[in-house]
Amino acid sequence: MGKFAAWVGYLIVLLGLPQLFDSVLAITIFNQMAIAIVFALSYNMLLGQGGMLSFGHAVYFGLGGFMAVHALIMIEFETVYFSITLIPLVGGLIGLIAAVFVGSFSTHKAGTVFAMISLGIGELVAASSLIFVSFFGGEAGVSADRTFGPPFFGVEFFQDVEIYYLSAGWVFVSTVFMYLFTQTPAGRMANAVRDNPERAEFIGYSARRVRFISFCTSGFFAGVAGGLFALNYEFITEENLNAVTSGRVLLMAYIGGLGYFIGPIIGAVVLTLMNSLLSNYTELWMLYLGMMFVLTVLFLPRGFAGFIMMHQTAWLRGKLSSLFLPYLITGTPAIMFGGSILAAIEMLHHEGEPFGFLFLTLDSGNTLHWLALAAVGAASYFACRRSLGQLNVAWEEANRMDNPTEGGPG
Amino acid sequence: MSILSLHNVSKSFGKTEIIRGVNLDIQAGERHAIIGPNGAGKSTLFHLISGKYQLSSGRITFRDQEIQNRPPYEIARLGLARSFQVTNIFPRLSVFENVRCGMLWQQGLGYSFRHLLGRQTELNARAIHLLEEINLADRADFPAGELAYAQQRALELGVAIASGADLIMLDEPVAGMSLSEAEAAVSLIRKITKGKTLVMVEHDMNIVFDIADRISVLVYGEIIASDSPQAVRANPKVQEAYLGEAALAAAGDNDA
Amino acid sequence: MLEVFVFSTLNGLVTGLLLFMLASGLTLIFSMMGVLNFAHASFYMLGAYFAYSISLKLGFWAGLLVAPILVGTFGALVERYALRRVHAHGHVAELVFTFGLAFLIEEAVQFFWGADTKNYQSPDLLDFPLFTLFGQEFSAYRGFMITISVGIFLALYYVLTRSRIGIIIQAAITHPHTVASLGHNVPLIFMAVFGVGTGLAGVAGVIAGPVLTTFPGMAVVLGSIVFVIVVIGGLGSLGGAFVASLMIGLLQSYAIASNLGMPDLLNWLGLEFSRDHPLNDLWTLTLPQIAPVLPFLLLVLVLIFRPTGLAGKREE
Amino acid sequence: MKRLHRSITFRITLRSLLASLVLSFFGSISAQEPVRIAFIDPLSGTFASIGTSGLKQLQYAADELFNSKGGILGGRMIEIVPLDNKQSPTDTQIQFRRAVSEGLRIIFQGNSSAVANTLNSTISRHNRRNPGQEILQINYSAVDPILTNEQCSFWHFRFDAHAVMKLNVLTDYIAMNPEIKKIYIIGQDYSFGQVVSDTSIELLREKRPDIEIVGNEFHPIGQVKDFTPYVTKIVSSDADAVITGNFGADMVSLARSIIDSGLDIPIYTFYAAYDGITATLGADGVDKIYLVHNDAGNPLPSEERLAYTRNFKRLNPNNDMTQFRITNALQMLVQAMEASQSTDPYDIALALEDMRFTNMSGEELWMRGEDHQIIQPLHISVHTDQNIVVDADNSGFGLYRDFSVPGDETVVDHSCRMRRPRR
Repeated sequence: MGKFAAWVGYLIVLLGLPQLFDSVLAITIFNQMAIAIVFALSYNMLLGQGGMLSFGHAVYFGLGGFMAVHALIMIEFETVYFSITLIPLVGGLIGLIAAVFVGSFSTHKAGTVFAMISLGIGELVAASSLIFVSFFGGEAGVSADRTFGPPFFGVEFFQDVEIYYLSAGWVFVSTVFMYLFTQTPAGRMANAVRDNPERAEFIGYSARRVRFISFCTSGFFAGVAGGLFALNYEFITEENLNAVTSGRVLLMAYIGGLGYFIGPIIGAVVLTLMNSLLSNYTELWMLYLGMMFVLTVLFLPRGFAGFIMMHQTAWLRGKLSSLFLPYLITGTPAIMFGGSILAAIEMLHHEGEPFGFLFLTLDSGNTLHWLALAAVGAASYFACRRSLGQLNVAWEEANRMDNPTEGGPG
Repeated sequence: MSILSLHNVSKSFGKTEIIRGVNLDIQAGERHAIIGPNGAGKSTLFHLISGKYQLSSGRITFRDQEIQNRPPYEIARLGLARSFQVTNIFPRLSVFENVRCGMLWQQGLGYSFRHLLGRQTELNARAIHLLEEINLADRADFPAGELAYAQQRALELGVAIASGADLIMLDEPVAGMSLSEAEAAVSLIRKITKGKTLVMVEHDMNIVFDIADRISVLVYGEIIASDSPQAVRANPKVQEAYLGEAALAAAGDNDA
Repeated sequence: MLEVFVFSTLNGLVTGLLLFMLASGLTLIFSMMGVLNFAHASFYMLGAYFAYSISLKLGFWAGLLVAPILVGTFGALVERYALRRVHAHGHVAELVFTFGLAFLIEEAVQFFWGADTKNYQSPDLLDFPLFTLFGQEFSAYRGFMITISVGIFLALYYVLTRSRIGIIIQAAITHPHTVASLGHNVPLIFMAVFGVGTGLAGVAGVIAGPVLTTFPGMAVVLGSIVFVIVVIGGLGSLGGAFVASLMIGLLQSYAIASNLGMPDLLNWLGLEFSRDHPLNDLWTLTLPQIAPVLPFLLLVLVLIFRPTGLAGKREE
Repeated sequence: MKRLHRSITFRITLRSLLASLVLSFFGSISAQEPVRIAFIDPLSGTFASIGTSGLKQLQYAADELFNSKGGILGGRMIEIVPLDNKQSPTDTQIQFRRAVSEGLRIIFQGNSSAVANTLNSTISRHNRRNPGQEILQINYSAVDPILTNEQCSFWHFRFDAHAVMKLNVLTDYIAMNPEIKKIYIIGQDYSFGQVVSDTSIELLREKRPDIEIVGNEFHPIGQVKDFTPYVTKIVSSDADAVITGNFGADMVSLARSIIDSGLDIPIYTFYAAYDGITATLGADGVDKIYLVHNDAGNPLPSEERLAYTRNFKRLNPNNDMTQFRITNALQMLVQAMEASQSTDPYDIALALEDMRFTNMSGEELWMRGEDHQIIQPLHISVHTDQNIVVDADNSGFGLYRDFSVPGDETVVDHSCRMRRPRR
């Protein structure tokens, strides 16, 4: 019943968001999130569930998106006649077809071989997209108009918010299906093959076939995400199938947390926000993104979702509240330390000109500012170091086994 | 009636011939042990039968079907299950998922993505039942990688027999266990292989002579004897090649 | 035609040897640690930028000497304090980490040096044509590049096959556990190899920077090609990497030099398509047009048909 | 779904009604609210330096010419709102919608034709769907001819000459040099590179049928490590000159390789100055790089212009005034606002059409009404360190004007069939 409630909650959040924030910008960001969620979830099917590290997942997203835009054009010129609400399905089918073709030879092995093939395919498709101008439209891409299709119950999709509700529907359905996939024999065997392909073969499953199925399903949903992209932006360009997009989805899934179903959703939301909001406050947001990614890989190998799930034991024991104060004690100086590092970076960047940082105005020409910054940084660093002990103690206390033989999920 | 037959099976790695023309017949329902000194090729033989390695020459039939050089999963689907000398489970899946995965194919679920595992009440009940049999029911929801060694070995067995295969091949099932753990394992093996054919590689002679109906002795890639335990024990060739030192080896060192 | 051939060969050699300098380090690292270092070309870029900054103050030669050491040290630190930590989470985590590192280094380079191209010049000492053939100059600096690359190859070969440390490294590649049990400090060897490997990439950056322009995208341009070489050459095989480097260098050079393309093929086949044909882009494709992506085509083909690469023994 | 939709529409209508009420109320009492202009260009990432430089020039023009002199339209300041698009069409969309949601109605954008094209079609769609809330696109740099031809739009104005116009001048210049008999064309394999190739072949055939095109090469954009193999082909083709539309690192690498190989032939191009390129080419590139552009370059044509540029340099020591057309565009935009006494894009657009304007350099500019393409004098300059008053990249090297064509001679036909909105 808890699961059902979670799904209903998910649906309510999806549909409720535009009620809370309804500026054009907010809707734009929600639309981006919707696309990113489906895309990142599909990526997680490969890497998180199936153990296949891909550097070219944007290929299926992009091809799906391109075909979706072409489908919109066909609707506009009345070559075909169907509701644009089905466009994501067009993208999905193209993603699926592309994945069936590539998967037929790339899923033979996981690991490095798979990763390298995905890289090679990604580069080849990205290069082709600039060469085959008649389909891909060169660097300007192809664009279409979504409003020429037959109205969907009176909605003609003039406004982004209408597209958002459509996307939200697709996101919900896609999420449900991707979740259900993990509960099927094919989905579960994907986990098994990820863990131990050899053993999977000895219980009757071809590791290659299992990977192939995951790969194709993942390609399908990546294509659906591409279709959503086409609907939302009404154009698509080669950047949507090149290495940058492939890298971004890897970042999303990894930062969110690979091993958990909700991980990529978290990652998609966080990265979308960073991409669209942080970039307005600092030109260095890509640097921060890189730092965040590397730090996540180093210190939170299971991503944000893993960090949240770490507290499951304490939560189940009802001791989560006992962690609040220790977190506050260590967290405050930690945040201050991070903040002073960021301030230092920004000061280096804004050489010779004052700039606003949070509620302060900093000037790199002012030695006093540097000294103050160094003092805050050093003080918070030591405060953070010193308080780590009490956090550890509290953590141990909250997670201590009542029964020593009983291990908890780590 | 023989369920598994090897005809002139050979295997070379480069220039080294590891298995040299092995002939072997396993009768349906028997408990057959393969013994031999270190490096005799026992594990290699297992790998050849189960499809992990390709044969250099020869023929293997299982229930009158040729299975040599077919991929492991096809062989497994025919009803030939095996365990591994080094624990070989799905470490991040739960214990329950491990055995349930072992059951999926024979359940006819295949690569389906239309069935929800949660709805397979009968399958899940059987998985729980199997966990009870191997005494892991209380660990059902733990990641398999976090189990204690003996428990992992038990799970290894559980995954092997989960499919309900008729022929079960166990590669040193009690290697590395303490005496009491080994005893428990042996009785477990007895219990879960009831009514099935068992082929096992084992170093511990007490266990071998305890369990096996028939014993084959593999020395330098050749079967030098295949007979009842008493006859093998009495065989001078075997004594010369193997049993003399077996007393030393019996403490349970590992096959290379 | 001959002149094009001769110069294409020379160009291919220069590129190929440069690629090998990167690929050799990457191969060494891969053989030892089993991880493909995605950020390898980023160390190459760091080499160029460090050398650029040093050359402003102390001249090119100081840069050539100091920059690789700096890069190598940085590489060793990355291994010691980051990669070793990630190692516990498996190869995928390592690959992802180096991927993130490559991303971070590119951003950091833009932060410290800016996004525009840097005026990193070759030394005046080598600013003369080595020889002129068919009216085209072959600059002394390119000769210098070849010399350095070949020198490094020979030195590497000597160290790996003749010296004690080389023998330990070779053994550690194939039997890491045995080497550890023999009492060698394998983590230290790892760190050293990572440092040397990245240092080699640094050397490549120092000498390539002036010719191939020093800009923040230089790692991306080369990065995946080096990957391709290591994979095609056979993961972990130094000889394979050498052959593959030259092969890729020459392949690209010849592909650019040739004027062949689909039109010729169609001509030969006696086919003709109008310009309005939907596949017109395909029918007008020429080899020089796709030369830079040929390695990726080769990569995919090799991986499909011979996943161990040209000279590789083991998979994964 | 249907009900949901209706409720949304209702809410939107109500909201916009309220908003317009509020706006008109405050609008009447606060006539001094600033005129806000969005600047959408790369401010982070690989192309950040070019975008940032453009932003500084626009900001400078606004401050120097208007804000410091009491503002426009009777005292309103110009506020530039920078929006970072990372030179990505997708991010441009996001920033476009941010601009819309913040009520910005005028967008400056210049870098990358791909971005300009997608922005153009986005704005057309937006304006069609949201009458009364139209957005105006001030394109100060993207040169894809399509923008003022097949895809021309009432809401788009271009303040730079497009590629064909520039090539027209460039080929005129080449045609004047009788020593050039063989030309090699090389470019990035994308639309601009293709336009450069096709157009120069066509124009040269017209102007100098005796010139032989000995090479017509495309290479993938941003993928080439080493241009030497291409240069080998250029050498063996015996070319007397090279035409290329390359930009960024591809331009620098190509020029460096040509120079390094000892090939002493001129390179005719578009984007081979500033942003580190001039410094990198340095002494090696002297008298070899010729580029066509709309700025007069050295010597600066007027005292006013010189003072304006020097002052910019004083305020931004690490930047150059690379795109004087930004100033032209802002001045003309303001003139249109003043003429129509409005900041509404429709009124501005009408006032801009066929506007004639004399810029700070004393040049005559004409915004052709039929296709919204600026007509202005074009110049060919050479990379040198002789007679450089205002250098580039603080390197002592810069561009020296060698050849100029008055605006009316740069005119080329257009195929624009503009759809004008009715009001």
